[in-house]
Amino acid sequence: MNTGMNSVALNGANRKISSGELLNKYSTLIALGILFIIANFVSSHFAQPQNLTNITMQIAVNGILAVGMTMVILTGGIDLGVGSVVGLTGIVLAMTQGYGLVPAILATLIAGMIIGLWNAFFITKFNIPPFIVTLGMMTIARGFALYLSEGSAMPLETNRFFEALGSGYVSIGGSSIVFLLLAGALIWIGFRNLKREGASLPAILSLVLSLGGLGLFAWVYLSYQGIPYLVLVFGGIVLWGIWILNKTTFGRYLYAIGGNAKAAYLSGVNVKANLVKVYVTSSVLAAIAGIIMTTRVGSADPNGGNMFELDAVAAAVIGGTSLAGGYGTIGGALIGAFIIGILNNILILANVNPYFQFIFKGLIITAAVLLDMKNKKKQ
Amino acid sequence: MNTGMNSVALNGANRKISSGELLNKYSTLIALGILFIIANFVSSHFAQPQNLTNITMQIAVNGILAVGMTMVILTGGIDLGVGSVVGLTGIVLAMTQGYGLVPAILATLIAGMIIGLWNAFFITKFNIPPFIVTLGMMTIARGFALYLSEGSAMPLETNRFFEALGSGYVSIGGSSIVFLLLAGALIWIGFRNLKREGASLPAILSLVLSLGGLGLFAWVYLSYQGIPYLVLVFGGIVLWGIWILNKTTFGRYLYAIGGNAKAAYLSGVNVKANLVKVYVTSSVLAAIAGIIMTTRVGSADPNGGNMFELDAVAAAVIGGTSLAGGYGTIGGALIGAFIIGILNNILILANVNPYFQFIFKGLIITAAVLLDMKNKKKQ
Amino acid sequence: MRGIIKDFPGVRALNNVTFTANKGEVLALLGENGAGKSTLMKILSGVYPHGTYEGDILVDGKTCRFANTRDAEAAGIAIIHQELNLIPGLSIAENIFLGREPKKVSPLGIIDWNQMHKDTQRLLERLRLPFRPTDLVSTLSVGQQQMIEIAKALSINADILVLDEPTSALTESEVEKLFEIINELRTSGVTMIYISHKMDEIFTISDRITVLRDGSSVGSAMIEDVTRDQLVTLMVGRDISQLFPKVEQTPGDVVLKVEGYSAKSPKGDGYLLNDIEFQVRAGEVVGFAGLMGSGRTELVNSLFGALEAKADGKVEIEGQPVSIRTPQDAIRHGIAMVTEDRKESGLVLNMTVKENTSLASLKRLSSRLGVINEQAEEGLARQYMKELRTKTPGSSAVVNNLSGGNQQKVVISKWLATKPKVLILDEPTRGIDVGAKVEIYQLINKLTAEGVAVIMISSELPEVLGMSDRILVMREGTIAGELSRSEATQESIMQYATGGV
Amino acid sequence: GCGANQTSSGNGTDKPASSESKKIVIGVSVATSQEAVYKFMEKAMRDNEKKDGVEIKWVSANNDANKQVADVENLIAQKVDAIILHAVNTGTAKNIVKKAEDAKIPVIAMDRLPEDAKVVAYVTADSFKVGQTQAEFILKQINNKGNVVILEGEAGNSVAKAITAGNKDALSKVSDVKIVASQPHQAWARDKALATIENLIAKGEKIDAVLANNSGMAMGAVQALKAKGLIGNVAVIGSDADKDASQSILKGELRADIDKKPYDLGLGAYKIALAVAKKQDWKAAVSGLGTVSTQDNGTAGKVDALLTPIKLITKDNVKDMEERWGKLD
Ligand SMILES: Nc1ncnc2c1ncn2[C@@H]1O[C@H](COP(=O)(O)OP(=O)(O)OP(=O)(O)O)[C@@H](O)[C@H]1O
Ligand SMILES: Nc1ncnc2c1ncn2[C@@H]1O[C@H](COP(=O)(O)OP(=O)(O)OP(=O)(O)O)[C@@H](O)[C@H]1O
Ligand SMILES: [Mg+2]
Ligand SMILES: [Mg+2]
Repeated sequence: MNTGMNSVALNGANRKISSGELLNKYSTLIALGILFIIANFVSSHFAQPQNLTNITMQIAVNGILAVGMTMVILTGGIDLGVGSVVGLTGIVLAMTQGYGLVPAILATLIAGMIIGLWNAFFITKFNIPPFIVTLGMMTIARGFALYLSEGSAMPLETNRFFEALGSGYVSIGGSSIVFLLLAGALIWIGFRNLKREGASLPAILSLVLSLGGLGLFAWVYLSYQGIPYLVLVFGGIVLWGIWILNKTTFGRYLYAIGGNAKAAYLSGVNVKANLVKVYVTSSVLAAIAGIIMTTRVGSADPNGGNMFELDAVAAAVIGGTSLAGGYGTIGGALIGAFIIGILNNILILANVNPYFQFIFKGLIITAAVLLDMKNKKKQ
Repeated sequence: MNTGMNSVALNGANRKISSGELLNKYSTLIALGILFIIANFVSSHFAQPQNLTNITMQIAVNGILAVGMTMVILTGGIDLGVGSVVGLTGIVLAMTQGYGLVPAILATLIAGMIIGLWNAFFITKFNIPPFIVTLGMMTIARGFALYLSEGSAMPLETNRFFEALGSGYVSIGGSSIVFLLLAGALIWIGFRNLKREGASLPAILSLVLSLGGLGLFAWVYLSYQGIPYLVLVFGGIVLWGIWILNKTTFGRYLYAIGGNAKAAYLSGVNVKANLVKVYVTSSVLAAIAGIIMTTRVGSADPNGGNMFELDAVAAAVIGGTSLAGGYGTIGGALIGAFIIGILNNILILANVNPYFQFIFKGLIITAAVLLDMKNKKKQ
Repeated sequence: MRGIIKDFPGVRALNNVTFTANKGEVLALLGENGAGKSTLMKILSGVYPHGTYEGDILVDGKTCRFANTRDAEAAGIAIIHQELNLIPGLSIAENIFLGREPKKVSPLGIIDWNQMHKDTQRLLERLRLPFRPTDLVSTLSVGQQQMIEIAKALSINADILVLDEPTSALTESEVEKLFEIINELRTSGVTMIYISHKMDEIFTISDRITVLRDGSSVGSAMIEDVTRDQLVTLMVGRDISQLFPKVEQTPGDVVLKVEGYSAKSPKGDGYLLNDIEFQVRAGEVVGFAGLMGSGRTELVNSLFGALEAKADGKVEIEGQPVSIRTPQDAIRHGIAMVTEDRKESGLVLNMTVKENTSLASLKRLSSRLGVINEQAEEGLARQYMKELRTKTPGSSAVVNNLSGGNQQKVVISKWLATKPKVLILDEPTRGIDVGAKVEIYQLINKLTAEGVAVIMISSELPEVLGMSDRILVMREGTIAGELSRSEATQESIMQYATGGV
Repeated sequence: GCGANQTSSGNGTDKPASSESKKIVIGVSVATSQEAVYKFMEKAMRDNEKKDGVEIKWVSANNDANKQVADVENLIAQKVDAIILHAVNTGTAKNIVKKAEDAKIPVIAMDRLPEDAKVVAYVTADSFKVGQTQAEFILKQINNKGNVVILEGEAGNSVAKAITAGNKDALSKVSDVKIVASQPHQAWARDKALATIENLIAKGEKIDAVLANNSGMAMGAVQALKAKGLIGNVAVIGSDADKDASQSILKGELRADIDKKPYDLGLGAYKIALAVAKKQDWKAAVSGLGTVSTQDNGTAGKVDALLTPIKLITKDNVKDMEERWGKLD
């Protein structure tokens, strides 16, 4: 939730920003806020800490995929394979669990890496459109998942690590410490920015919003059972993603490649190497999502992750990432994942006819982007 | 199969063309040829007229969708809704059949049109990315299909028209006449081009190839049961599509919009109106595909058409259409649909382990585009 | 560079070119469009890596083999490309240091933003650019972006700096700034290779010239030893007796009349165009002069229905009031507009010459159902290829493969094919070689003789002076003054343009 | 608080704190709503909802095991009194049951038994048995001799696997029967089943019988056989007895189908859930709906099961389906 922070660090804050621009900057957040308020009216269960904790656990897999997908889309590509990779890596985890925890997890991540390398190889070496290469991977990985598992779900052995990751919580005390640390970091970064760039409205606003968001999360988790471990992983990946995009050359090159690949190449950016990195990142994140999903459901399903790629793309795009590449943020994708997650949640809480759920979901995805576009247009 | 013809008419033939360029021009056709030869080795049943007739019937639905998809992709857009529209329009057909044949078909086509208008409205009016609008439509249309049918398949009443369309054949005599007419038209166009542009290698080659293709089809159908009616519809739509793209302002504008929308707009092209037309075309073609699929399977399944959009995109891209817009042909998409169809066919003929079928399918889609790209690179 | 040969499929772009630049000099590299200037420089700067061409590059006597642009930079060679190579979504600082970011922890690639912003600030100050390092490049005008490109090249601290048409989008004052910098660099011993189609600049800034023609070098001379005419002859291979072959016509009736024309800025701060009033007669060339950003492009875009901001005011064509909301309306009323950026808004680059030529008049060439009459289309394309002497392998050649001048002719063909009453030319000769320029001027003469009313926007004052019957000078969205052909001089125009009257 | 405080918990206020005065809420998590049978399961519950003063919360996972976890979490968050679980994947549903268990909410497995999970009860029409019944019928039709094709549902789907296993189990007992193809179909799609049969015919396989995992694919097979004029010679059987399948049986095209009696299945699950929520003995509540027995469930030991009858539908009794589908013609 602290993307506001980072984009401010990026854009500088000492020029005057109109309220229209602010509206635009936060349009996706506003959409989320509106949905949040509606959800509150729809069901009194919605704003319960337990339910909100559930939502964060439910969106973790999609959220992690959306981090990788955003990075890929930033370069102007797409990764349609992630859903199947979630399924396949779950099977790999289940198959290798006998060799011990660390080897199993390593094997799973390596499987993700190999898939990423395969995608990257065809994309960078032969210039095959990412859409096709990863569409191919979608069926290839699914085929391997089915073949390796012979089509059956494979249970995970009971294992303290898997259980904790899948459904455990950090103790309330531990959770409190995490929140204190995060709040400290936020305040430190916020004030450093304020000092460096002057006290402008957006800088203050983003500090307040980030702290508010953090407070909300703290309330949710601390008044239920603490932070779920898988949310901790998810949160770590989100922060890592934000850091990568804003603070490292790799991140900036992704924007550059998507913005103008030729210019990036002529400026000495190794376009192919960075594309390799980003597709590997996406697949490895899908492998992590596969691990999380498998521990969460307790066994690996070869059909797991079906269609997840579309939700991940939707999260990224709802969050303002341009499919043409060059524009987008992880924070936006996170909000997008929340919008989709809350949507699924309230459709269930409101006991909507399952057929109508499809219709609503389609309408709301369109509406979320619509809101975003309308604000952008006003600018 | 007579796209060669048209692209020659389009490109002119009076400049010298190197063998590399020729290879490039026909690279997708060559990929198809290679697959055809491999298929022959895999199973001796492959090249039987009955099997080849089956293949053309099996690809009709995907082929029709690919025609619309190619047009949409030419503008730089995408239509992810077509699969669900196939399912929904099938249900509409089954629900309205009681009112008579013509009203039912009209209602179905109108349903397609309304869906196209909805897509176009959000795309042109609010500039929402087509990916999102049509992704939304994918779930909305599926929701309506399920809601209207209450989740059950709806049988089609026995009706001579539906039966003929779904599984009937034009008599051998009638089929012969169709082929003679087509051959006549091909020769006439071919010679007119030869006369107008001089006897160049590509012009002659494309005439020979088109006649060869026609001959192959004639052999297949005439030595089995004649031309299936649904293939006649499919063939008509393909020819219509080729004609639209090559001979009409609408088709030309689609290329212009995908190539440079701003330049097109400044040249007086009504970009929005043409986008509306193309999304409506795509959805109406999906409705026709829905009718064909429903008559073919004899009942409307609300889950029908699941994932068809991905096959349609794959057909278009294998056929050389650029997802960025501006490049592509219907003939290419047709070849793409054939490649996918033959692939599905030989995997079953060869009795491949079902799980491996997934893997092969992914590999071959990648390989088909790979071949295409390698040839393009050589240029 | 020695014995450079470079082939593209179907064309030999460079044919055994040998080319030397001496330390600390400004060498002007001249030649027609498509002569191979940019290609030669791309080879020098590692864009076309070693192995894709024949011949050797020698820097300080040592043979260099660049695998990519990084290698060339390491050897001290920097280039400002003819096309802008910036990333719109990134900030100025990010663009300048793209690929060379100062890092805190090198192997991890963590960017040292403080360092980067400080260095950028210093560069911006040196070029006296009023931006902050964190401003997004997409918010800058094309000229300002060009200045960022220059800053980027300077940041490399190269020994050899290639400038490929750096001034095509710069304002006068920016050009002056650039020349100051070039002079500074020259004194500090930097070798510069300067490519431009603007003769004035060549004579102002360069020490020596080298001319390329059809991929071969045809000569080299010290600048003092050549005259302008000699240079032109050397470049185009024939005599051009008159650079501005203006033929005066007696103007006919008023074709376009604009009164009280204003447009509000969509951002809400003030007017883009304010109370514009002018008229153009048949057979007349009205030149629009003004500084960059004075609103000329906005005015014509607005008249053409292509500006997002809504405008009020009266527009009459041949005495009839018209309302133009889209380019379609404009074309229907007989207005045609050659836009200032042919690649971005003029051409569909992957379409053929024929398809581009017919694009704006396709409706006329097709039946009511929209079926294109191919023979008529082909005829149209050939007619204009012939009339404009467009150099192309054929009507079905893809325009992307044509040289700049010939691409511009295709754009003009497209608009002539609509049989316009009013032809608007926005920077019609930008980036075009002398030979092609003269051909376009001759075309303007022919059109005026046929009674077409021509509006010509140009930032090259000699061109405005040479070709216009009347000159309107714009400043900040208003018409600051009108000058007849006889009274107009560079000084009088500049006075109006800068408000110094 | 006008409710009769029969089991006053002793706090004496007018808060309706007792479990009796509170409406019983039953959460139902099904794998998918995209097939007709689930509608009848739902109908069985909805028919009784008002009468019993129960609220049903019906959620559907779109065949996504991960979404089902979320669905059940959401039900738990709404503090339902019992959960009826129709698992997307019996292999992955154990954790779902555990989550409910942790929240002290009883789980009744409907149609599909989550492996190794300790559910309160399991109500099933037994997919494996469906497969066996299909095969036994077919064997009679082809006199224990010939080539058969199995049209499987979605690859890896547990119901598809159970029916197929039942098919193979029964077929393997006869030596003269050859399974010429056993092919999964994406999304159980009838057009894909149609293509499979077409391709097998073109391959020259002589097909004597087709066993389809559901009615839709069976109808795809019927359509292909009809087009080739083979429908009279090939025995086709499906499962679920959809409306068009029933009509086809009446017309003598589809040879038979299996009715899994989804209404009874749903009703059984509902009755058990209601009894369990009221802390009553459920076995009494389901008398007449089927036979009560126990079933082995791996590490969870034995679980109680209610087996609802399945019914072979042939031309002779297809008219019985009119009760569900209305007039068949
Ligand atoms: N990437 C390319 N592919 C094919 N042909 C090319 C390519 N780049 C340049 N050419 C051709 O090479 C020749 C030289 O082009 P180049 O860009 O070097 O000309 P130039 O002298 O810079 O012209 P201008 O003054 O218009 O910039 C031209 O015929 C051009 O069409
Ligand atoms: N796309 C744009 N976004 C923001 N400002 C713009 C844009 N285009 C033009 N402007 C601004 O509008 C004003 C008028 O620009 P315009 O392009 O009409 O000037 P001009 O006189 O035609 O100059 P030029 O010679 O550069 O074409 C300038 O201040 C310019 O910076
Ligand atoms: Mg150049
Ligand atoms: Mg301008």
